[in-house]
Amino acid sequence: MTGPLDPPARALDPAHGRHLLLQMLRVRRLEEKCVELYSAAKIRGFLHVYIGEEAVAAGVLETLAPDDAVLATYREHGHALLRGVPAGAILAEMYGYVEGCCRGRGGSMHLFDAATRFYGGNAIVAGGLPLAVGMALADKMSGRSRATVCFFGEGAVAEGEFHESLNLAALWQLPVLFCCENNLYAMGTALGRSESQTDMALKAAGYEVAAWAVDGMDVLAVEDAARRAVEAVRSGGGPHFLELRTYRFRAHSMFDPERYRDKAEVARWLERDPITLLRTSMEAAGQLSAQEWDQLEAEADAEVAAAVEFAEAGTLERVEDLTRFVYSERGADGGAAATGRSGP
Amino acid sequence: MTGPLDPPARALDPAHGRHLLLQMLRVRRLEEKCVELYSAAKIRGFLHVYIGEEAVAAGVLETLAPDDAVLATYREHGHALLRGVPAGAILAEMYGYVEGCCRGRGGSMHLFDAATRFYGGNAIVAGGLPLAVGMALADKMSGRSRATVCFFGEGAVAEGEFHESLNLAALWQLPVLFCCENNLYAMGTALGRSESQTDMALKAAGYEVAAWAVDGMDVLAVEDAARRAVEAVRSGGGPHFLELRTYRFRAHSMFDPERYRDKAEVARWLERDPITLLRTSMEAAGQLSAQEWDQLEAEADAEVAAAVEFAEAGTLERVEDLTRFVYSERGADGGAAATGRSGP
Amino acid sequence: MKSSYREALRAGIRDAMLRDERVFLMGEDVGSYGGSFAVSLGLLEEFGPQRIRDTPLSESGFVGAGIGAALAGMRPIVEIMTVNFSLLALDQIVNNAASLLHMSGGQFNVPLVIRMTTGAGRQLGAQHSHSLEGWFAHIPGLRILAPATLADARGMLWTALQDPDPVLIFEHGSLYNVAGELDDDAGAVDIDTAAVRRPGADVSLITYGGTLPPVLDAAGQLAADGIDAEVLDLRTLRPLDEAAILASVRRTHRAVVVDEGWRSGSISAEISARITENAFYDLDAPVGRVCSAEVPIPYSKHLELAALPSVDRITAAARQAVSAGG
Amino acid sequence: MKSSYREALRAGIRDAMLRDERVFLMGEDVGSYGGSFAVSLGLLEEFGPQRIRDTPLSESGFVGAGIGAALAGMRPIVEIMTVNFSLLALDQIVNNAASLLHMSGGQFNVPLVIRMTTGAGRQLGAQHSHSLEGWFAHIPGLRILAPATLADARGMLWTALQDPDPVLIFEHGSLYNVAGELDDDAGAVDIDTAAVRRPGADVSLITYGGTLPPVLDAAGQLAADGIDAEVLDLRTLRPLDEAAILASVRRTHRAVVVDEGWRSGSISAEISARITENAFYDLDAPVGRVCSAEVPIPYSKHLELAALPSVDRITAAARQAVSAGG
Ligand SMILES: Cc1ncc(C[n+]2csc(CCOP(=O)(O)OP(=O)(O)O)c2C)c(N)n1
Ligand SMILES: Cc1ncc(C[n+]2csc(CCOP(=O)(O)OP(=O)(O)O)c2C)c(N)n1
Ligand SMILES: [Mg+2]
Ligand SMILES: [Mg+2]
Repeated sequence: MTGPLDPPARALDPAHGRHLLLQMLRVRRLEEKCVELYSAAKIRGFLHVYIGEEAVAAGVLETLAPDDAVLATYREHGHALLRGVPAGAILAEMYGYVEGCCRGRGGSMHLFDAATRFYGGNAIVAGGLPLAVGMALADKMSGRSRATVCFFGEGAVAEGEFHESLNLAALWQLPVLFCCENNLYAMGTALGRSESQTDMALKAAGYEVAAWAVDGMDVLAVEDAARRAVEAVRSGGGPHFLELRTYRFRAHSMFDPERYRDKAEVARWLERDPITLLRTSMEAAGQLSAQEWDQLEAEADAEVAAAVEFAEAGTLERVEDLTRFVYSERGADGGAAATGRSGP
Repeated sequence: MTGPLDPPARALDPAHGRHLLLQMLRVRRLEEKCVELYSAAKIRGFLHVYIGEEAVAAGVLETLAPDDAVLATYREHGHALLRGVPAGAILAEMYGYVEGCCRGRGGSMHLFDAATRFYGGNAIVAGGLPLAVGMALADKMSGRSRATVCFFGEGAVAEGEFHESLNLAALWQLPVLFCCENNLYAMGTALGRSESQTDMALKAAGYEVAAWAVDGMDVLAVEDAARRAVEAVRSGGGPHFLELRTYRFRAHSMFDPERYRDKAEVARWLERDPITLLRTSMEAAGQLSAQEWDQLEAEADAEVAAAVEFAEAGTLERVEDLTRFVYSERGADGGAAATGRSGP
Repeated sequence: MKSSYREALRAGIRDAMLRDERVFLMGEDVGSYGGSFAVSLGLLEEFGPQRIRDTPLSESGFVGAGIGAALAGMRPIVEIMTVNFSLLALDQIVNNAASLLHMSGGQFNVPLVIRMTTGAGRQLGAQHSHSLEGWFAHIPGLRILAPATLADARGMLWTALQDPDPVLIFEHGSLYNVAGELDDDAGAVDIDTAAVRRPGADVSLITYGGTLPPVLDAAGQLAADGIDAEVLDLRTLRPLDEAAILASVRRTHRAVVVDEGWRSGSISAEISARITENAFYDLDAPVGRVCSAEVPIPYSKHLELAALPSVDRITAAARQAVSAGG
Repeated sequence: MKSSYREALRAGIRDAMLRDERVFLMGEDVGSYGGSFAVSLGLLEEFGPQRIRDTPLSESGFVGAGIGAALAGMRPIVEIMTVNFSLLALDQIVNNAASLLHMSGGQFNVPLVIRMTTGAGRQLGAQHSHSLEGWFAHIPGLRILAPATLADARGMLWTALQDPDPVLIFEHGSLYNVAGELDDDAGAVDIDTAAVRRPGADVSLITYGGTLPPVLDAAGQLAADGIDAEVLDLRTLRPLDEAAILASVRRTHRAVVVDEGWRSGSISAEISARITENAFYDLDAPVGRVCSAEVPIPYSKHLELAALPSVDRITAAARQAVSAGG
């Protein structure tokens, strides 16, 4: 059931390679800016950045169609960005402004966007898995062939919700792709201290869910595995599971003093920086000039700069509106919801 | 990891065979009486009987020492009885009398007994598994070599608590024996409609827990597998798991109209009645005379009759004592609990 | 027509399934078993296993799946067999169902209905006798319903399904067999207001769900003694119809709240507090409460009865309110 | 000696570990991470991984394991990282920890302590800002503590560990960094009684935990305006020290209850109801409540602040109580 860490079969189209590089860079730069803004007290609450893991979101999201659905965790800025949520709306959200993608009510851990079918942002570990199962159930019952993709960390695998969700998805053969971002740590807890079975793909296979382990630092491998899985999911092949082997380069959150791992381990993983890996291999193959790289960087930087500008210009929700969105607002006819947008 | 349905290796000692027969008969007769008493409205609430599954409790409990601990479900009269709880105290409990093993506060689904380390009786499916893990943890931390044995149905395997408990037990290598009573149905839900992976032992093996499937209608096979497992558990071999393949001959509870399975299926399983199986094989081998059988029946009947007599003579708790046992009663010195008996 | 509470609930589900193809019922043993309390009996045969969907024992998983299905356009009715098992699904209910609309700044509403049996009184012991609907009423984002009559059993579901937000319906186990007359054209009912089930002038007896029948009995007994009790059926526990509560108390100047939850932190406490806050100077006596004793509900019948609100305890509290103070 | 609330908690844990070898600490990241709020920092080094036991993300599993370990003679301290995740463990807490003693007719008690961080105020958003200690106080069989002072942070744990029954300790996240003087020989404190933190004659401000500091601030401001407020720190939310509450109200004839839970169904409602029931004729004004707005707590700072009890809202409620009625 678990496949090898397959190298992608096809040769790389340079334009596509640059596109993927840009996607990863966009996330990297945005996250670096988030850290900076956090230190400047512009962003508050808990902040979890995705630096080091960009190949996972970039590779997987590349393969989705607009009508697919995406769910992620509290470490989801990158997923939101690459799903199409404007960087400005993401940053404004973290500033707590009404121009944010959730009007400032969600914050870093709760980014949502109906337009791109981005269903969060969930700060309860494993809390999104049952939701993903239900969304896939709705698609299957409605005869729609689209995929629901759910990201979660390897720490979530120990939760009962993981177990119940995988079983339901497999039992009912639902169109859902589970993406386990195995970065080896759940806060300070190393995988081997949280799982008796440390092979996540094998674990998933125990539910009769098709499962593969993928090098999560190789964006091409991720994209390739995800494309095959998403196609299978969409065409009625039932749930699929990808274990994406990656590493977070930074602390768990801004509060984490990182006592639980040593610098040498981090340093070894830094050598497998997914951006550097693709960049150097493309450079070696003559597919990326210095100038092209500079351009990519400039583009990513410009986007972030514009986003900061957008966020800085944000405004606060009126305090009188505090209790809006606890319940849906009804139209003047007392009928359908004016606020919420649940629906196909 | 999952072994064959091993036939017991050793030849049967006739006295031991008769003992096991008696154990199963005691449960059978008690359960039949419970059904009768329920119909006579002497017993109320929910009542779940164990008829057909007696070989499981009889075989497993045979292998335990007094200092081991046992946890079971709402279908636990048989476990309680074979663990050593007097039949009278069991019946009096179901009558709601203070002479009951829980003073009438627990009822059929909540039999407990400190003297025999019988920790219930749990009416929440899978609710006992985490408790068993914790009890085993206490033993391990205290350097005691004893086993905690936890019974649950195959329906419980879908619950998150199953997953979390097996992982914890395996991760910490705890002395716990999980006994999955696979009777193919959870109320009206057939195994194949509740589990994507219907091989329970294989499922357990996915947690790196040593697991075997056993013919749960063959009390000798059960005893043999349990003995090996309990010994391994006690001697530091970590958690073990037995899938005991059995069938419930009666409805799930007294309210179940049994719409979900057909009579032919039940009839096929009745041919594998664990009592009849052992009885006929012993008869065929000349190990059980008609007179000996009659004696066993008489003994079981007499025990039940005495239990009914005991229960009928029961008395009610004083209404003024309604709120006793919400909190422990302190001794006159305000110190240790006068009521509870938690402790090694 | 003649109907039992159970049949009225079933008619409500059937009606919703027929009217809206996005509606489906999901839960443990709702299908081939026929529903653990036989509410969904026969629906599998009529609607098939896709729409009458048996689930494994996975309360958190299938409640969460119901939330997800609602997010993706369905109108799921999730049955949790009894409130006792809802504790396993509380994270999904509180942190997702009740929170998603707000956290998403109004983008994602959750049009989900969760039904469950609640209450004690059938000698099921501590783990199977919870009355937690008042407890659930603490959570913003949820709407909590407690149908006490045949008409409400029949009609609340459809209205709940039209609600864009999550609605929890609590059916008291002692009501399923209650039978009576139901209008042939009974259908959707409002879920915003409390209902005066018996007008009266001397004291307001405020209750809902499983305790409505004993409260009505108590009112009958009180009437025989010349005490004219008004009986207010809350119907919806969140949001509370505060206006109806206060209006009743302003008429009678005395109130007793009756509910089957444990007393401390019960919905009765909230109602008492609101009456005090808003009608303090209208009150001629402190607001009384008749709740369950603070004990895990015991199995034995006499102790269980002693733990639960009874007609006697209700009449005693009413008499005390009437005799007290001004 | 100088101590922070965090250090006081740590000293309490350390002390218990040293005094009783049956005591151990178990929870997510209590060990090599150092505790998510650094409460257990350094304890792994001192006591080793058996007794400072990191768990996988399995709230229901390890809380249940704590119950089991308690049943089998240990004295576990289970840390749930925050109250928000306790919803995943509610079945174990309610149906096992709180019920076993009663269901077993007094045979099996559960000497377990569960600690968790509670509360909002740090812009963590809806799923990380619950204040549910008052909600937990609804459950018979549990004892609920809320240390608000350094002495209580230091001393409640040991007393809780001596309790034969399950005790839940709620530590408000805003208190960890509070620092001050702690007696060198600070140790176990009683967990049965409420404490008057500031005596006063005009109005009783009743609170606990994270809202004690703003309530004391409010009392200071009120004093400047000539209003002499008494501040009662409940300390234990279940069982409530009703005698202390009533005694205070009988002195001041006016009361305002302040807590961070959502208003409807809050512990404040219970306190209000009890005061009305038992001291109705001593009251010169309706009991006031200052609670959180009924909204999943929003991320943005100004909205979060608007949702939570504030010094301004507390003084306003106190003034209203003092100016109202008699
Ligand atoms: C149910 C629950 N328990 C605990 C936490 C606190 N917590 C937040 S993130 C985290 C670690 C999760 O690790 P993993 O799933 O591997 O994701 P990663 O952070 O590595 O991306 C923990 C324990 C939580 N948010 N939810
Ligand atoms: C958490 C929970 N959900 C639902 C129920 C209702 N219920 C009681 S027994 C049962 C079936 C359990 O089946 P299984 O585990 O196979 O045990 P069996 O009854 O077959 O012995 C169900 C659904 C319950 N008691 N607890
Ligand atoms: Mg991780
Ligand atoms: Mg079964």
